[in-house]
Amino acid sequence: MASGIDELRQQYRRMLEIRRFEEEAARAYAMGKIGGFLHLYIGQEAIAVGVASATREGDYFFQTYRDHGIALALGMTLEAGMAELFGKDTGCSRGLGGSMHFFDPEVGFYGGWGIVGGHVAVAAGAAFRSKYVGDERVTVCFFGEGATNIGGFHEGLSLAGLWKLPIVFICENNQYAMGTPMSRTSPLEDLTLKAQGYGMVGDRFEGHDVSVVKDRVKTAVDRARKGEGPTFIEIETYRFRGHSMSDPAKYRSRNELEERKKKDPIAIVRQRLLEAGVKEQALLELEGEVDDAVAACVKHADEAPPAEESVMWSSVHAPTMAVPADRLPRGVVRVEEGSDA
Amino acid sequence: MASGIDELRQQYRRMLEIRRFEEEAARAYAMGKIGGFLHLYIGQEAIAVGVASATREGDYFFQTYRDHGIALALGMTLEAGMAELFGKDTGCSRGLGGSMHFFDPEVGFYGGWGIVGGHVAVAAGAAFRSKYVGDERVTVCFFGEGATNIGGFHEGLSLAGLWKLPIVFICENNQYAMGTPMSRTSPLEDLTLKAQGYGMVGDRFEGHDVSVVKDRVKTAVDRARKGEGPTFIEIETYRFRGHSMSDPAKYRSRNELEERKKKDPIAIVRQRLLEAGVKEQALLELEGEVDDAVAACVKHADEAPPAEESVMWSSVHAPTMAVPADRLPRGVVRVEEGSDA
Amino acid sequence: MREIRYREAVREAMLEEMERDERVFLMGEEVGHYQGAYKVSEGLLARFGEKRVIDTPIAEAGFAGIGVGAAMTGLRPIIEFMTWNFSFVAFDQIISNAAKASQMSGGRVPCPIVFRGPNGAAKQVASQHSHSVDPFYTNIPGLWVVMPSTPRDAKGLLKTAIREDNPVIFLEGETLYNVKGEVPDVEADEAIPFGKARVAREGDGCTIVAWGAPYYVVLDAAERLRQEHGLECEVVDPRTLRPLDIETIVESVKKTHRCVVVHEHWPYGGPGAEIVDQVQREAFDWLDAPIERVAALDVPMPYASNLETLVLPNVDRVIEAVKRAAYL
Amino acid sequence: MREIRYREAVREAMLEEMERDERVFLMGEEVGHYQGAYKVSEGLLARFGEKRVIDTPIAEAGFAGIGVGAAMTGLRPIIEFMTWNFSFVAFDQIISNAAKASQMSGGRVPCPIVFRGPNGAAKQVASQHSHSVDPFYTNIPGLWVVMPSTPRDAKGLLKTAIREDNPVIFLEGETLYNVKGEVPDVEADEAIPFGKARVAREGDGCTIVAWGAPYYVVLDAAERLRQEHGLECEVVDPRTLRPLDIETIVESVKKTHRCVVVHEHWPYGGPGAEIVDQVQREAFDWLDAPIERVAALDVPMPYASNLETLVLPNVDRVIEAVKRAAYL
Ligand SMILES: Cc1ncc(C[n+]2csc(CCOP(=O)(O)OP(=O)(O)O)c2C)c(N)n1
Ligand SMILES: Cc1ncc(C[n+]2csc(CCOP(=O)(O)OP(=O)(O)O)c2C)c(N)n1
Ligand SMILES: [Mg+2]
Ligand SMILES: [Mg+2]
Repeated sequence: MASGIDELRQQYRRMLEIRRFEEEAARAYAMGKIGGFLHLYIGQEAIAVGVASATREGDYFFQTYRDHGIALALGMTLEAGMAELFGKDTGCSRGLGGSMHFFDPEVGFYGGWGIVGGHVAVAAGAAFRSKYVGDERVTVCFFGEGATNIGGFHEGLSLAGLWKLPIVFICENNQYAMGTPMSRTSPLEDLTLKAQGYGMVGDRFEGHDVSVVKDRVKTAVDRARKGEGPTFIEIETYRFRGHSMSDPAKYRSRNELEERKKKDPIAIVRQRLLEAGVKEQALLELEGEVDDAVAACVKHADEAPPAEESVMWSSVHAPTMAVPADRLPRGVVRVEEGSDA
Repeated sequence: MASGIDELRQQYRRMLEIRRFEEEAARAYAMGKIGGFLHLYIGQEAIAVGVASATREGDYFFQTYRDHGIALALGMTLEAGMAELFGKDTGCSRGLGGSMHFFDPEVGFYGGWGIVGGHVAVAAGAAFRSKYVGDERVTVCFFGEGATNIGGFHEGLSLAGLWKLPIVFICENNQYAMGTPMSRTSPLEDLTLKAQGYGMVGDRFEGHDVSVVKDRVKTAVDRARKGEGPTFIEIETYRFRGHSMSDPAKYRSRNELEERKKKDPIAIVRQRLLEAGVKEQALLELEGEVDDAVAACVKHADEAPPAEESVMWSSVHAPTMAVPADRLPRGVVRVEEGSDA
Repeated sequence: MREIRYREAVREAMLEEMERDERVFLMGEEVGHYQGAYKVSEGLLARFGEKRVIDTPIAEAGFAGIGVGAAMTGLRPIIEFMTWNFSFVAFDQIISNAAKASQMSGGRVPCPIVFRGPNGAAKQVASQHSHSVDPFYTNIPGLWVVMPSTPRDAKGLLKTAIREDNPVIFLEGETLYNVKGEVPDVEADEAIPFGKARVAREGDGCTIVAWGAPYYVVLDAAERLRQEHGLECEVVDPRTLRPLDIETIVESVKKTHRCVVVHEHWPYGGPGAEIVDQVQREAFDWLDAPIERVAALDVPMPYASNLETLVLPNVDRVIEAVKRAAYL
Repeated sequence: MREIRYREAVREAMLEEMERDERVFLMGEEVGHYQGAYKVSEGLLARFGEKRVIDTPIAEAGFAGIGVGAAMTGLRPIIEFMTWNFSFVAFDQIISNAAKASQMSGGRVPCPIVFRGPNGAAKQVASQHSHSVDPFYTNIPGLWVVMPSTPRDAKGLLKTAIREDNPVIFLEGETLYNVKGEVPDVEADEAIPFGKARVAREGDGCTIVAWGAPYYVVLDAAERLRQEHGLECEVVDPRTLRPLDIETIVESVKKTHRCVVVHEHWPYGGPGAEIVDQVQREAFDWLDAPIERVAALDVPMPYASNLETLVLPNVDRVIEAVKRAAYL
């Protein structure tokens, strides 16, 4: 990653891409081009982009259904994302996954999971692999504050803590689980009080500043990479939209929302760029490019061929390489240290 | 409960009953009169009896499969217990439950559960009931240290902590989960470090002295009864036998076992009675009575009629009182505050 | 009779039973302040307060277990799964605890509890959110499994479920909440008994057994079969899958000599296969053709709308199956 | 060929595949230091070390999930459930994650994982520990479900399972571990393909389909039927329940004209009903009698030995069913 002002500019571009991508997705949803559940990440972009900046190629990432942000932050193409939302064959999951199940192993993104808590141990499994093959990949696992009461969270953290797996757990505390504020689901205000129960380091901070996110997460990522075990991070944030498209978010006041919007992570980084001497004109150009890119991805998604029935069938089971012994080379398959396995 | 020396004598009797009951059960198992799994509580008796002394009639108790101790401590008859082990109709679960599934609602004992962690939330449900109807019943839920990594534990404690349910969680840390010492399953030595993650008070102590158990548990029970919320207690203990009858317990040294047997809770309380001036002769008499009672329960179990096929069928579903509306009195069923519901 | 929606029917049943019996409470995610993810519990919090309409954290195994414990000690919980997909994290609570409590205590501790929520595919919610759970729960003795297709059945069966002294798995059609239908007045207090199928349409050409969303697909198919082929199908809705009213189905097959079973759950096993099994045995000498089945295709549900449409049972597939069964 | 026990056959398959492929590891409760609760993994820790034979805490959903994640990123986990009863707390990991990963990623992320352990009733372990889980997992597309009855099948099928690039549910008979049988030498490296039933006994009087513990009950019954009634039964063991080799079963039924399906799982649904469903359709014109089924009785398993004996399928019940099917 570039450093200083260049990095910030890149982060700004990424955050803006995510924002515009989702704004267009919301529009397409209203037009009926996207169906099912659509959970927007708008307001939380500094976290995904900060985390992407704090990690490196080869690392693994697991997210909930609120997954557009991190997938794009990692470098998945806008086309692959929008086509997925449109249920098209060129989508990142070939139209079979939809919004909740983005997958792009090429950028390290392993989904896109719909069951609260269900992916936490799965992420720990990727970290287990790193330890097993002895490479230095780190896994980052995101979830909401609403996930901290469920068994999957507990078991994933318990095993990761016990085995000192190279993983960073990031709890994006956006204050609500659907319509429920955390005050109604936890006796704690500070969720990192749970960390020591897993023999883990905890960290907690606000997530509207992409640079802060990057730095704090990097500390944890480095710790994991050095084999010093997992970290449980709680990042305070806020989603500007409803839980999903069907949620009018009546459970919070207009005031609260407006107050929070003052900390819009995108406005903050834009302001910082200006303060650092980047010209308004340069930003406008960048923004125009982003608009164009997003418009292009919508056009692509619109025109792409629909998801294919043949893929629906053929992907249920991976074509197995395991064939009866007589047709198998008898050699032993070895895992190279640090290889892709 | 009686106080002072009388109470101690009663506790001694109960502990001894449990010990002898299980010794006879082990013998009957070897003779093929008992089948399936048989998990003995030998070595841990001070906990069950201490807890029974710290609670009162009407309270609810939930235990794992290692459940003979608490059931008998609460006053379930030896006959009902032994007949259950023998698979007889006069057993506490009419021969359908066996060793792992003792039930005796009359003494507040609600099982006897075989899935690790599975009964923790169920116990919280009984505590929820107390809060719902507004009576002062307290629930005590036991489990092993091996259960603290599983989702059921986490969800049960999370909900109890959130809703401040009148419940005491007692983790009987007997050092092993089957063949696995806790050092291989937890990065913690002190499990009560988990308590604050549930917004709960924690307490931790050794469990070979029945009086200590009673006092410390009573504090937690009182807290629950006053509506001040649940407590997570870890009690250090040791099982003198294998995990179940099929386990030779090779994973621990003879030395370790001998060392631990020096803290036999039954020997300790006997010694204390002597020191308090109870005559050896009186104790021998009491011990003879216990032997007779246990012998009688074995005889009963031997002679009792086998479990009945009709009960096997009729108990799958409780005979429902819900009948179609036209045959129902239209009155409203009211829950009396503090009633049995 | 009034016309109300399936959603309201479910709500009315809960409301009336909660008024009738203070031991009944509703617990689940977003059931209170949010009024239910599908607005099924609208108004109940206002009516009964936070004591009896309880919003939970996301911890299905936990609150299902709380329900079991409360039921064992004398309350009568209604536990809502936001959708039945989320019951899988609570599967053990249902199979090992709720279904077993009565029997493994030798009948000493009954467990009167209702687990309810929407079942089956909605629209494009993809593979993790589109399960028909009927095959899992119908297999388990100790449970009753109910899946009403109409508002009237939804209300009447849910009232019975709440009065039952045993665990009931109550499966609502995720796509049926807006269906309107006639429902008796509140005064009628209709509680529909378990184990009684309903003949929704009479005919002698072919028996079609269906429940849930496919029930409506079948009604459409039956109409088209009459118009296009002059074939009068008899449509039987089991209403409760466990206990299963096989008598009514067999009686119908003895009349029509043909049978097609249509359901949304995956093809392998489940009530679909169970019905075939029992019918071929009870009506062997009456059957003029093999019993056919129409099910969801045997794949995890894809997101794309064009594929989802393929996967779910549709009118054409039902018609084809009936034509095979009726040698048309 | 050598004679070895079913337990050793399972162990050999793991050992050989672990030697063959370093990506394969074994994880579960007590699989290492304790050598397995049923001693199935005896010696594996010594041979492969703690890196590849991993004792876990009691956290089935957790280590099943770890397995899924490891499989998705290139390893080939064998996850042992101490018994399949404990898979219910990990049910969601299997149905929502393992079975879906490949398809919901559009085929981009396969999940080569084996879940294995003992299935079915042991002796008097009562209701929470006596489940036959076949009906739950066979319903789910994305999984293969295997249940070997003999040592040879156990070894050969487990080797195939471990080489498979997809999630496999491998059900071992809890009461079969001591069964002895012929197994090819190690050099033969026999991997038995999925989807091929085995005809265990030939005959033209009645087809009996059976797997798991009841397979042996059926062999005894078949022998008695020959001796007492001169009826030669053909016994077909599906070996893999998903994929199901219905062709071999149907072929047999076309020869015998009669069919009885015997299994330990509860009667409602499951592979038992599925086989009936498919046979009545594929062999309708060949069937001379309704297809019969023998299953566990429809109750949670009672502890008492006298009742457990009643609940499980036994020789008498099989003989009765065959007599009904054969009009004897
Ligand atoms: C086990 C399970 N229960 C319920 C749901 C329904 N559900 C989806 S998202 C959600 C709220 C999650 O909130 P949080 O964890 O805070 O994440 P956020 O949506 O705020 O990012 C719920 C209840 C689910 N997907 N899985
Ligand atoms: C979910 C689940 N997994 C595994 C088992 C098998 N099992 C029974 S007891 C036990 C060990 C439990 O140890 P601990 O919790 O310390 O209790 P203890 O037996 O020492 O009293 C295990 C693994 C089970 N019953 N349930
Ligand atoms: Mg949230
Ligand atoms: Mg222990």
